[in-house]
Amino acid sequence: MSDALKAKVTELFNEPGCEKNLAKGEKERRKGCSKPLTPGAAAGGCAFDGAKIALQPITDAVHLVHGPLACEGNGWDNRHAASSGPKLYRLGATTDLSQMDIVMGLGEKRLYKAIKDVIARYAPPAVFVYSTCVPALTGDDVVAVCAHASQKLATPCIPVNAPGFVGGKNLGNKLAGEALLDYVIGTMEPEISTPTDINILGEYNLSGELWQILPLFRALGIRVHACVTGDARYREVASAHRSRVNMMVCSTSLINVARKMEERWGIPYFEGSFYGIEDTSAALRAIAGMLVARGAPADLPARAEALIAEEEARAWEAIAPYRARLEGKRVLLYTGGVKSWSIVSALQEIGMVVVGTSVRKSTDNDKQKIKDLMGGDAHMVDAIPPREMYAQLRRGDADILLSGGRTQFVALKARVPWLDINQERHQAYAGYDGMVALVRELDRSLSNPVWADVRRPAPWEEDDADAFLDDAPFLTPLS
Amino acid sequence: MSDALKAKVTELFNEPGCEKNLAKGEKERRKGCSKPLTPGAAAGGCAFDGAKIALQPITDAVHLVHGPLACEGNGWDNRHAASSGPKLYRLGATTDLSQMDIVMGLGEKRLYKAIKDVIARYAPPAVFVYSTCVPALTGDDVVAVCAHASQKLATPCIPVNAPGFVGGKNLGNKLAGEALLDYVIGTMEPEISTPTDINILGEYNLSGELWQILPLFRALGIRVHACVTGDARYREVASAHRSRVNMMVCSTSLINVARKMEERWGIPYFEGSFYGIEDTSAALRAIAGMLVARGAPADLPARAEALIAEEEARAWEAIAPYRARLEGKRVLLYTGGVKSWSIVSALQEIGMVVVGTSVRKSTDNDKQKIKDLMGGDAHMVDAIPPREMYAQLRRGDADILLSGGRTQFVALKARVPWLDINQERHQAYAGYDGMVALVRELDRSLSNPVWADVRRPAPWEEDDADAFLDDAPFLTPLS
Amino acid sequence: MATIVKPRKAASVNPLKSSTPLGAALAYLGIDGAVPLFHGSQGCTSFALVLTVRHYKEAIPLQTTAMDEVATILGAAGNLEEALLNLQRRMKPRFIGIASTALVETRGEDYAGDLKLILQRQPELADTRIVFASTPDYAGALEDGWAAAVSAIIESVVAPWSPTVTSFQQVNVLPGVHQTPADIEALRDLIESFGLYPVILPDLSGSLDGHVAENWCPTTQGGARMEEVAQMARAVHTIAIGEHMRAPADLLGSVTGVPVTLFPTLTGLAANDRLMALLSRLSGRAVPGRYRRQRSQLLDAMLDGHFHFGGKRIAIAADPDLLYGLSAFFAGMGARIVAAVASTSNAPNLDSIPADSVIVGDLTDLEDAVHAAGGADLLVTHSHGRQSADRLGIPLMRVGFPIFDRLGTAHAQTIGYRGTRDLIFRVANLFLGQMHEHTPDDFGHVPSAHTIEEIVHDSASLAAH
Amino acid sequence: MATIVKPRKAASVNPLKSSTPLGAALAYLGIDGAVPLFHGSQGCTSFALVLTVRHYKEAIPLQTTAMDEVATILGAAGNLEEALLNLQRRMKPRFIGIASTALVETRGEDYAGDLKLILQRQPELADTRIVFASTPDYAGALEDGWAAAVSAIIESVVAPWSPTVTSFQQVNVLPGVHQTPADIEALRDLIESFGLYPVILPDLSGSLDGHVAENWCPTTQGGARMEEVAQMARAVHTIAIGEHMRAPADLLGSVTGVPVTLFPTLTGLAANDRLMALLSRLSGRAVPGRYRRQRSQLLDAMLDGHFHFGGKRIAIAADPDLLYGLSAFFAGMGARIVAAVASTSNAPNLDSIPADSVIVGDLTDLEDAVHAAGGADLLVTHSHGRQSADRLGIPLMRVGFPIFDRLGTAHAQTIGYRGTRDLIFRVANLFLGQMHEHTPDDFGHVPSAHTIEEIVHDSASLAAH
Repeated sequence: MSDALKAKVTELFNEPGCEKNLAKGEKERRKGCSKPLTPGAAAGGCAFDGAKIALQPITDAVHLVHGPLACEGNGWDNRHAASSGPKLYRLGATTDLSQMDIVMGLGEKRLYKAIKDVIARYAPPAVFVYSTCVPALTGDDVVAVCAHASQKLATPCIPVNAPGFVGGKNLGNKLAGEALLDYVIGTMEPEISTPTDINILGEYNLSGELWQILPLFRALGIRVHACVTGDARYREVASAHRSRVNMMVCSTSLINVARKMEERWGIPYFEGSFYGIEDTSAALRAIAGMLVARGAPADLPARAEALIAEEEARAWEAIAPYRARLEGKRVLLYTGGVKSWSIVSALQEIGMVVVGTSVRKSTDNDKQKIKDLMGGDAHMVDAIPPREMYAQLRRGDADILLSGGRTQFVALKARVPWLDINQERHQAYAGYDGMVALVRELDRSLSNPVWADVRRPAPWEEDDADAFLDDAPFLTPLS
Repeated sequence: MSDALKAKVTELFNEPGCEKNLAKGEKERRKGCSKPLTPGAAAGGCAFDGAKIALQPITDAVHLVHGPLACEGNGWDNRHAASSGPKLYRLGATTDLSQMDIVMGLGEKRLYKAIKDVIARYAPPAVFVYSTCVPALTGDDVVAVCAHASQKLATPCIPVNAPGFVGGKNLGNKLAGEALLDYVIGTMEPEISTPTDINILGEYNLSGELWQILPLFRALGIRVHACVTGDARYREVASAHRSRVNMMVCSTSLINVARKMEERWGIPYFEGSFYGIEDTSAALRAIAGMLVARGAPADLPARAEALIAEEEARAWEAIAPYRARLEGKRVLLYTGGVKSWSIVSALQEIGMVVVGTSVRKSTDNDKQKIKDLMGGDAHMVDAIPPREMYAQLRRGDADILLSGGRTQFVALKARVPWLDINQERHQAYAGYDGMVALVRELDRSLSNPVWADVRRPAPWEEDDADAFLDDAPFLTPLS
Repeated sequence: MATIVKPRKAASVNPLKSSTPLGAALAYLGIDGAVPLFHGSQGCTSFALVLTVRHYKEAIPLQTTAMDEVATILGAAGNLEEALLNLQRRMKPRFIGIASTALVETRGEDYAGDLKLILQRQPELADTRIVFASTPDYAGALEDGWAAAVSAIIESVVAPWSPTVTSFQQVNVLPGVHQTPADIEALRDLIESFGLYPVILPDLSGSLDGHVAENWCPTTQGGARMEEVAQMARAVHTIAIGEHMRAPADLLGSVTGVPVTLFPTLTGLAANDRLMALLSRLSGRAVPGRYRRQRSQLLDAMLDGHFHFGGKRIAIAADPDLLYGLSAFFAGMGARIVAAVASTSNAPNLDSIPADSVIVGDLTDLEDAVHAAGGADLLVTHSHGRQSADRLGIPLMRVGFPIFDRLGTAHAQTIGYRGTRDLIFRVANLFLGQMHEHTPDDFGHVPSAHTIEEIVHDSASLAAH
Repeated sequence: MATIVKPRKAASVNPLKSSTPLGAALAYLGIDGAVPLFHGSQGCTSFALVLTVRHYKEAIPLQTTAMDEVATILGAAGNLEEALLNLQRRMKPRFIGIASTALVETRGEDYAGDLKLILQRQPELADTRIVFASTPDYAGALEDGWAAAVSAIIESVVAPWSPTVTSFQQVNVLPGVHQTPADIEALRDLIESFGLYPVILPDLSGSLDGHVAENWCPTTQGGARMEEVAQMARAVHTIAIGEHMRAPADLLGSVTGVPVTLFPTLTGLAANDRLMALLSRLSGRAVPGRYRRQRSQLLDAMLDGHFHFGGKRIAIAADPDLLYGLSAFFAGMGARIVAAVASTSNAPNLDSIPADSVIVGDLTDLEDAVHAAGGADLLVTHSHGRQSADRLGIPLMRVGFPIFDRLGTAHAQTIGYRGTRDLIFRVANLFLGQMHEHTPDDFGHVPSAHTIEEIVHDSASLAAH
């Protein structure tokens, strides 16, 4: 690890904006956020993966991965970060290092040539260059190559120094944020700006969720100048320093960006979420208030309240028909744990029973909220091993599992409904409409007759196979 | 059969324009054209089918079949008569007579209501109403219903009286022509006309063949006012009497229309074909000459010659690369026999050997041309029973069969290439480009390596099964 | 329970039905060495022949008594006799299946009686099994013709039970017109795997499975053999598929005394569980491992596939039994049947189709129903539905008869655990193929925007960093 | 003979390759009770795992030694040992297949030696069969990893021939990475139908065929059993599929003395005729009727299908053996391969691909080649080709790995008479689905028009009749 990278990582582990860090003692903090991985019992993506997740949604840039094939070859084209225009970000570009490149130390040369090639062919406004484990190990100086290329090729080339072996996805997110802070944000001026410009940090427009939110802002006369990085153009991010307020979605991701933007450009930030009706309203209120403090029209909070009232009413009305169908249904909520209380609250509002919610990555604040909501911590669970979760589901401890893709097949093989709330899902669940969509999907999943069918015992599992033969109308003996 | 229909049929059997009739003695002529069918050994469509083929290409009309289900239900949507605009002709509309309708004699009432319904829903410029066997047998007066409907509903309703049992497709074509003569042609004036307006009779724009020809006419400043009936609009056909010349494609089909249009409106006609380079050129020459006689600019024939020279050269140049590949390949030509000599001549031009050509429906004139081309009548064949044709092909008497769909599987099951030249084919073969397309398709079919593959004996058919195992590179024994 | 709606229309536009005699012809084509013969005008045969060839991509032996006007008026027996004799001489069929048409039925003679007299008169025909079914086009559709032909065969071929009949491990199968050759082949394999011997009537799996024989044959090659059909009384059980096979099944039951089980559909998990239980009981054997594995694969397909069915809006038009089976399949996977159109109303279970209403009608009714329902995600019907699908702008899944614009139809299996599994994949992949990248327009509700005062900056200038 | 073109490019844009260790993992997944283990950073495993899950729609047991930077620099043996012990405790696998990655290979330790020491040290691991394959990402692709893993298994598991080995009616099969579980299942059925006993290595048909088991299992369930693999010397013959299996096949041949036949492809009539002849000779039995029928059905499909292939322009990108087999298939049906891209050049038969040239490259090379060729009618590659197909405006036929946007991939069969038949229908139907009604614009050559003098008449007036 280069010294620069080492310093970055240490700095991130001390990130004062991080709620988790704040709760830790000095010594604990120095250990850093990432738990050391257990060989043979690890799961999850690496820092490179996290960095790519955070930056690739910049739609008009080329994202070039410097490393041997697997890093990009096995991983490209795998998410639904949507674009309203450019498609360049969907290219899977890699230096695809060969044995020769590595043995002969040709990595830097190859990288420079690769940058040159993609600029010549695609003429992007910028190239993000991701370092990976092998060039980090062999000591390729990606920062220097990028600096050289930026100058020679008159195109910003941003080094993203987050090789996989330095840690997990979350660290990668933050290292991506550092790259933005070091090389991108503040390097251009916006074409236009308004007194109500805001940035949203850590929202990636998965399945178009940003587009569920933007109309709300537009209705309030708030302009999202840059979403970092969902459906972003390079220039928007580069000129994000002129916005009045930063909203940080999902605290663990880009907290460093929010805090340092405040430090450098005096942009206040707050943390909020667009998952759940209550959270969406809270976020709108917070932004309105902060913008007024930064010079926006004084009627903004009042208009926000009016919109909130209207939208909440509309959402609850849309949800109402499902309530009777969903009431009493038992949910096992198995997310990363971040902000899961906002979903808990929403599920409870429609009468569902949350039988368990994972708090693996929850902050103490999160946990307290869950305790308040659920009347104690009885239902807070940490990691559940797949075999145990399968057993719980198979014996009917829950009617549905809400989780990311990793546990999808635990639920399905246990013949229990599963709703995808991970990054690869195709449904958008943000804002008021997103909550309605979530409820509709819950109902769609729970009411699917396929569950009764797949739980039916096979004829050879029944004591009385003949039972299968007395079941009209499927078997109608004649005469 | 109504007396009117009986009279029509008799008249058609005496059609003085028909080359075949002219060659017959008085007594023979009175017997009519259609041979009586042999029960248990008949094949081919009925008069209704023929009438529908001839009229359905009028694209903006509704074609309504009065009868029980099968006549339309089993037959609609089965041809590739193409439209450059309206799609109404593709509807399959039928009165779908029920037992009740027939027993209670409700056919006429139902028909009137059906006409009313389709006019109300689709607002066509005209409705063609086809009678079929059952209403003909029960005596529904389709003519009267159509007259009544035309008046009441202010939309021309044209009775097409060609029930299946009066004869075959060819008779049906002619009865369709009679319907046009009695109810359509001459009933409207064209919006515009030119001194070089012509009609093409008996061209149905199958697979868009008309569009292979129209550019040639446009290049000569000749305007095809009405194609009867390929890609036609009702009004074009209704005002076809203002054209200067009629070209009749495929003599046996609409000869009555051509002759009677000459009788009524003095429009001269000639018979020609767009299959083959020679025939296409001859047709262009003939039209140019006739149009000049009818007042077209005197330079038309010279321009026609120039175009012919240019197009023939272009076609032969396009065909040239195939000549080496096709030379000496043996063709069995099994068409209806109409004008097959023009294809024979074309195939011979590119060096193919015609080992047989069917003359089932050929005129004496046709036969003479074939004799001239092929040096005698040795290769003229009448109907070949499938079993015999299979044997011929299986033992390799020909390299390829050109025929209509009926013998498709005789060739394929004999593992011999087959080229579709029937009405259901998807390829267009008219004009110069069409001939090039035909040659390209011949080559494509003959050069397909699949033939060698399917003729390969199965392992269990070989005396020496081990032969299969010594055939590198498919079996590479190691070590 | 679905309401049955029969629109009062004088014109059927874009028919859903194929004709009744054509259904009979298809059944006759499932007999070995057969030639079906339409008693009617040549056109009746020609249309049916062309359509069947387009569906199966095979030469089809279908003949006509070639009734012309004179014969129709003077009497048809002569043409029938001549046709039989000509067929016999030209093709040497072992079986001739006659189907009447609207034309001769409207005339209303006693064709069955005629046939009896002809057979008495013509010793040449003695070695050919000749069967007659009354199938006027003006009543019913494909299913009715198929069932009538099967009943006619049972009536005239099956030897009634007598004390001399020794039953053995035989199972009779009466498939419906909606089973493909692949379905039949799968069913035969299944029955055989229990050590039982299937006798299938009709059996398209031998005759219309698309194969290349070593010689030209003017009749069908493969299919049910009459010697076996004659011995159906020897079976321990009869399995019939589809409500339209109830009448033939009843008839067979009464002739032979063999107990009958009718499966309304063999698509779906539950129906096949019941089939397995039945075969297991009949044979006294356990369900073979292969089928246990297939069931488990079906479960997996249901689990993986249900995501793509949930909430989908399906419009189906088909003959009643196919409509029933497919509707139940789609609904069972979580889709909604927003439009259901049956070709005929001659079916007792139309009202158990999982839809609000079932229209007895044509493809225009289907289109209208889709519009009335506010759209659909998928159209499910035969190839003629392509025009409707184009107009509606939704994909078409081709099922039933005719399918003339796709290959391999005979090999598509939709029954059994495996057939159901493949059907799930087929539908899910169809929907997956329609999936698109999200765009801002995907999100409907947009409150009106509030004006923002804009400050214009230098274009693309670099900030002082 | 095709020219092999290797573009000199610094950046691969839109990779065609999946990684070498992933190929090894897929092979290990074809072993019963197995867990594949990547020796590398957690990201290597995570990407491979996600991709494999997306392809198979199954939980995939794939683990990592979770190398962090410190371990990478200080030495990896500790992580490997810890990983093996943890795996053993948590999952109780009967088999662990280790695949190295670029990360640890760049470091360049003696991992095989490390492993030996670990196994000596840790009696806990005695009951688990542990195999190591060197599969750095920077060399080769899927095929190479798969073959390396199979070789590693043969090397460490198969008992060499000795005089005590009694051969019996066993046939070994070494399928390539391009065979689906359905292919393997078909092959097993075929071999068994000759009375021979197949031992298949690896065998995905048991483990990745998409089924629902009765209990949760953290390892693979189903697949090749090591007890049988150990006895491969008992076979009378070994069948290997694809050139990339030549090295493992050679190795197996030299270890066991069992003669080997390598089939470059098992798609197509000729290849399967040869397979039938081989099995017939090995077993001394005639080819069963079922397969004779299937051959005849394939002939029919070739005859009916060739119309839709003739003259079609195909662009294919795939791993070498899949590329070879599919190119030969398309060309054999009369299509033209206008662009062929192979993922790697480690294949001896690239030059026998029926195309003018074969590019070793990525999907961008494929797109460029299609443009250079003046367009194509069909793109044939894995799911990542969807972006290229969109840009080119032509349909995509998904083949190989990964296929993440369709279901049922494991059940798609492309080998054998039947698999070839189904492949023909699939392609033909894809083209049929693209067919459109003719329009005037379909006809290219248009000579320039000559002006005509027009006379305007009353609009729509009726003529005096």
